[in-house]
Amino acid sequence: MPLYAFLVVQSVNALSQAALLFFLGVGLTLIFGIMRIVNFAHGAFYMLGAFIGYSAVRLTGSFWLALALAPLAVGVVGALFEFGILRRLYRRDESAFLMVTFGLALVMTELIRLGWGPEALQVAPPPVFSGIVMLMDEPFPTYRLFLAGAGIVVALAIWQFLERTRLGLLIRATSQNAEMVHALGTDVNLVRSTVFGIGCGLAGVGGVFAAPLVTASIGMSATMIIDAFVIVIIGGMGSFPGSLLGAVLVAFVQVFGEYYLPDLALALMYLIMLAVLVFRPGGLLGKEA
Amino acid sequence: MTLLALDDLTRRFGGLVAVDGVSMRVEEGEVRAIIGPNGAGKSTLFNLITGVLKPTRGSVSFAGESVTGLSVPRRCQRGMARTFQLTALFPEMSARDNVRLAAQARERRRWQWYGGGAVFRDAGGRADAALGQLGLSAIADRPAGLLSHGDQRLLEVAMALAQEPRLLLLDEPTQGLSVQETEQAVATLSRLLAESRLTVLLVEHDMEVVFRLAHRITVLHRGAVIADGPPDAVKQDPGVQAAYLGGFA
Amino acid sequence: MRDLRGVCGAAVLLALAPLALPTYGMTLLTEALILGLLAMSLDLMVGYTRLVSFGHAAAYGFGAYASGWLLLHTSLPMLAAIPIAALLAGFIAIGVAWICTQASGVAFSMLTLAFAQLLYAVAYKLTSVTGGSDGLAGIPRRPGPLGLHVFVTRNGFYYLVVIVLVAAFVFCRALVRSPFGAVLRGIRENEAKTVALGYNTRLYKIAIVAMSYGLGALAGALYAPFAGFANTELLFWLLSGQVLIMVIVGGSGTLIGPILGAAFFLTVQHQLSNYTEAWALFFGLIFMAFVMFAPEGIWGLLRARFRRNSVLPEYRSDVAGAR
Amino acid sequence: MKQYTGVTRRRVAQLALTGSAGLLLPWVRRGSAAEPIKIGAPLALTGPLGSVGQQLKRGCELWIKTQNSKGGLLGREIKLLLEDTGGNPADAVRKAQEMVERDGCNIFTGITLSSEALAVVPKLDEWNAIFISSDNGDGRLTAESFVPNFFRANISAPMGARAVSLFLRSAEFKNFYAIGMDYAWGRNSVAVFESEMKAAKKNFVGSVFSPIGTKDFSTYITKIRQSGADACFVTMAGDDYNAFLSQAGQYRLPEKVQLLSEVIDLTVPRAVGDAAVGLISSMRYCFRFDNPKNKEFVALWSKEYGTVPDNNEGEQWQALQILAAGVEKAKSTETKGLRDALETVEIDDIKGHVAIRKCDHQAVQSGQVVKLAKAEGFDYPVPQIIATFPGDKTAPACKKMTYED
Repeated sequence: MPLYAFLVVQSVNALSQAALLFFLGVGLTLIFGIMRIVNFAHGAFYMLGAFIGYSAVRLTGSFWLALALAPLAVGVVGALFEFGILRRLYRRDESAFLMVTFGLALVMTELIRLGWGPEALQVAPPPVFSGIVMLMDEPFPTYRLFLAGAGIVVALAIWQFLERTRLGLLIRATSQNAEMVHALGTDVNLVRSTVFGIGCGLAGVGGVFAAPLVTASIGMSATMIIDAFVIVIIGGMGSFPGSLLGAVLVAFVQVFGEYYLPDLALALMYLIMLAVLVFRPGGLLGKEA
Repeated sequence: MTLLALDDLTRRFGGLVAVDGVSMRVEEGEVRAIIGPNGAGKSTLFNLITGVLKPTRGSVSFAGESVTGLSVPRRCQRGMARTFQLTALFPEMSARDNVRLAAQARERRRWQWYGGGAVFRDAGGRADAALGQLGLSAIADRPAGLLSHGDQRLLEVAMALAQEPRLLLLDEPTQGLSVQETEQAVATLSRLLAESRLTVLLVEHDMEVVFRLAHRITVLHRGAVIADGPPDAVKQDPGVQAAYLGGFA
Repeated sequence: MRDLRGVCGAAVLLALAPLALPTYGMTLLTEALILGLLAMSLDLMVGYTRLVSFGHAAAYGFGAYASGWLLLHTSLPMLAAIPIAALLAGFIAIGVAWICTQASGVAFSMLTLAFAQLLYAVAYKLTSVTGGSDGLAGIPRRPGPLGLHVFVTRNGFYYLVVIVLVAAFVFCRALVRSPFGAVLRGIRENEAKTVALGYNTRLYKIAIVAMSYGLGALAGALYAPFAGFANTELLFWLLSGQVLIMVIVGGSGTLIGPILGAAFFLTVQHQLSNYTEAWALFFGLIFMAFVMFAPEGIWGLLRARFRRNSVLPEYRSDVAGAR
Repeated sequence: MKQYTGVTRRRVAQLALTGSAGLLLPWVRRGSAAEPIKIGAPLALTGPLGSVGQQLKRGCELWIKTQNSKGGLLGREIKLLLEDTGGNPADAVRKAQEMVERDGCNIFTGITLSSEALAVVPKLDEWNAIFISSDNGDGRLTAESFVPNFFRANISAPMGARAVSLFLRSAEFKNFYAIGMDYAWGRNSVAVFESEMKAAKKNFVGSVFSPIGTKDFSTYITKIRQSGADACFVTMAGDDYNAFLSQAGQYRLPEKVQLLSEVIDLTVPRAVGDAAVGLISSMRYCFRFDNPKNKEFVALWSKEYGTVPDNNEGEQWQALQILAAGVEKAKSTETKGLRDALETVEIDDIKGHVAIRKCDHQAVQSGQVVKLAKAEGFDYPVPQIIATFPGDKTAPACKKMTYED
């Protein structure tokens, strides 16, 4: 396979991987950006999305229904958690959120293990996207093309949502000055629950998309939470375009790093994160801390 | 002897010129006030002097030496002490501990990581003295976070005093105080300044306060000095009236 | 002076433990004290300077690997390998701290996490030194200089841990009550104000982070000969999270709290897993309950009970000007 | 200053804490009935390899239930001491030590991860306890890390790789590639496979290692396809293995490259479905063994758990059968007597003839190679045995991990 063909194939691979990382990162950065909450349970919501996706596919037999239902369910769980527990902690300093979400991650992982059992569960990709297409005369799974496409579509959707809709405006305003928004008569608590729900729902979307690639398994949350933090830090805490940039950067570094620098693969991400944090502590596109 | 000298001090934020070529001298023992309408660049100038901001152009020299490049802590060690527009305190510490930590900053052995009895005694003594000067001895043991707004403002001044500064920078000391609290604060401050012969640089909105405390006034407008002199001369200056005072009776 | 009596009382109580507890209880207690030292070292940062570190496992793991390697590949006795490992970690931590303290708040926490994960990756790859994923096994408790055998036995090693913990506690208590400690408290409550008073807070933060990592590595250096092995689990971020739990549950900013937190954590984890496989579920719930209802932790609760009638000012730390 | 009134939430916290504190039961000594035989099983019931731990647990429980119904061992009832280590070596050592010191247990089995085994083994002498492994594959446990109190009843990783390489000598594949998880087990197994291929004069084109927790294998799949190999040896486990196989299936890699593996269990085809069809692997225990003992075992298992016994479940059963033979031979469970007896134990059981080798306590047993295929009655691909090799061919030389010929 000539070099340029290899580069094209790997770039598309990287894009599909970036889409998964983006779903995870954008939810986390939305939550941090708006509510200054470091959500340690974000990986667990991602995993919950995968497992609910698994059950939804088995019940309804359709990947698409699962793709619609699972994030909704995960979003509701997230909103309920915010309403029931996080709401009491807003007058505490940021470490309280960190602690309580760390506890939640433990609880959710165990509940999922009790609910769905310890074994990994298979989620088949939708029939229309389970074939292959010849890309540079090499077989390439159509599911990954679909994933890359979905990533772009969702990114645009979120961008439009934040720019165009009233709720989007409210969310951006709350991120800048929650007190003022409250003073203007908006129920900030409702905005916060919705944002937390949307953030977790997005992680759930990531889970449903990831399941056909990696199966729904208990180990998902532990590994993904670190990736999510790396993306959000590199992009800039709370910056929506930042999470997009962070996801693409990490994906490309991982895909090409594993090929050219296999021994460094495990450490590459953290080296980038260090470099960014040292030179721009606020992240590439983040507001200067 | 000139204690503080600013030469063509300028600071630009992108297109906006917040401080535009300010040059002024503050003599030792003088109480100088800086006044000007909102957005005149008073706070920016204050931050340039104390080192929080680095100037785009010009220099700041203190006691004859240039301090333009020095960090905030280094300038404090040379004798500057300041209060903040939004009261900055250690809420969970008692009032005395707040002032003692300020006093400790001047100790040679402030680094000491064991014992410290001697260091605490010295700093504690100076802290009590400063509290006494500001009339805060009664509430010395209460956590700073629980004090009234007025007491908190005075506590900040006590902390600055405990640093035994050569130049005391007061950033709107009566801001946010009730009329009655302002009266009490100004009385305390004027008594204090008369006794201690301290050099003070004061930023203030309230004309009453300025005219009762300051020996000399500099008026800033759009980042530039438009008038400088004793209070009554400044009061008559037509330029100042037009830009700011709206005609004094 | 009241505290000094407390410390001696506790030391005596711990000294008598081998008579009261069965052997496996002693093993658990020894590990609890080692983890207590680790949690106390983290409390210097979290409780006294509000520097929330996500990477404290790096200190523990590094200390364990360093002392393990020294005991396996050199003829150094245990009593030499342990302090050397701790000092080495403290020295390296100065560089780490210099980088991490460039940022603050969440960015600082993420930097410590990044360093810990880097060390985890290095431990995996550097198989010649760290034994890769299986780590170092069969770490001996080589008797001390001049044939000093006393610390090699089970109870002997327990007394070594007690001595080290009590010494570290006295050191930390002196530290936080010293002028240096007063500045740390200033940094904790309002760093901008502390800078404005004339303290170069960055140097203080670097110093406390280095000391905290050094003491954390001391705990790790004790763990290697205690358990006989050191592996990458000791560097995994989950342990960093657990140590943070010990500090918060025990009661941050009290030194004693985190030690109790460590003992509570280990005992509950140990006992709970005897009764149910879903012990992590109950564990998470207990921990969330602490964060929400008892933020001052076990030590805070105990102290509140001792001084039932005293007036405890319910001050809000977010009053004007703070943070 | 108003009197500080206990905030109600504080009352709630104290109740919650005293409740949880109640769990800190003092270290009560477990009542010792008529001195039952205690078998310690510190298993990884939770954590990444939780599913393997659960299998070993089922194996132990059914064996003990059946054995106790037949009067136990030496007329004494058998008691299983079950603890969860979460796959953490530190917890494994602590839990095992507690079983030794609190319950006087001197027989261990079922320790799940090799890293846990490597941490426990050096302690066996100090605890004066015997450990019969039913699942640990790491070659070093019967080589440089060997201790007299350690016995391995299961097929080791080198033996699994050996069986596959013996099968490949007669197979038509020419060029071989290898991919392994980047840690001790992955590296050792690929090394054994590489030396085997070179010994068999086959063309070994290269190998690659993926970090643990890799989620996207596209790079590695590209490397395998580009290598031009027609067969690829895969040493992976858990989530990584599932991810690799499902993504390889999506890339249609198995159509071009025959995937080989050193060990397989039924959780993998259950997790990845058709992507596992055609996979050739050595298997430590396969429910398809056609000997009477195995048929009886499979029937017993299906009645109890409603599924066929998996790889680790069969191995755990065999390990306990060997233990029973040793105890009956030694007429006691005292460590030294049991160790000497176990060294010469031979049984004919679910995997046919199995004998413990005196010099390194490795159970010498036949190695079998299976191929996963669709079969009616199963909704996931199941193994068919396609080759069997006698024990003396698959076992490495004493205390060695590699093979001479």
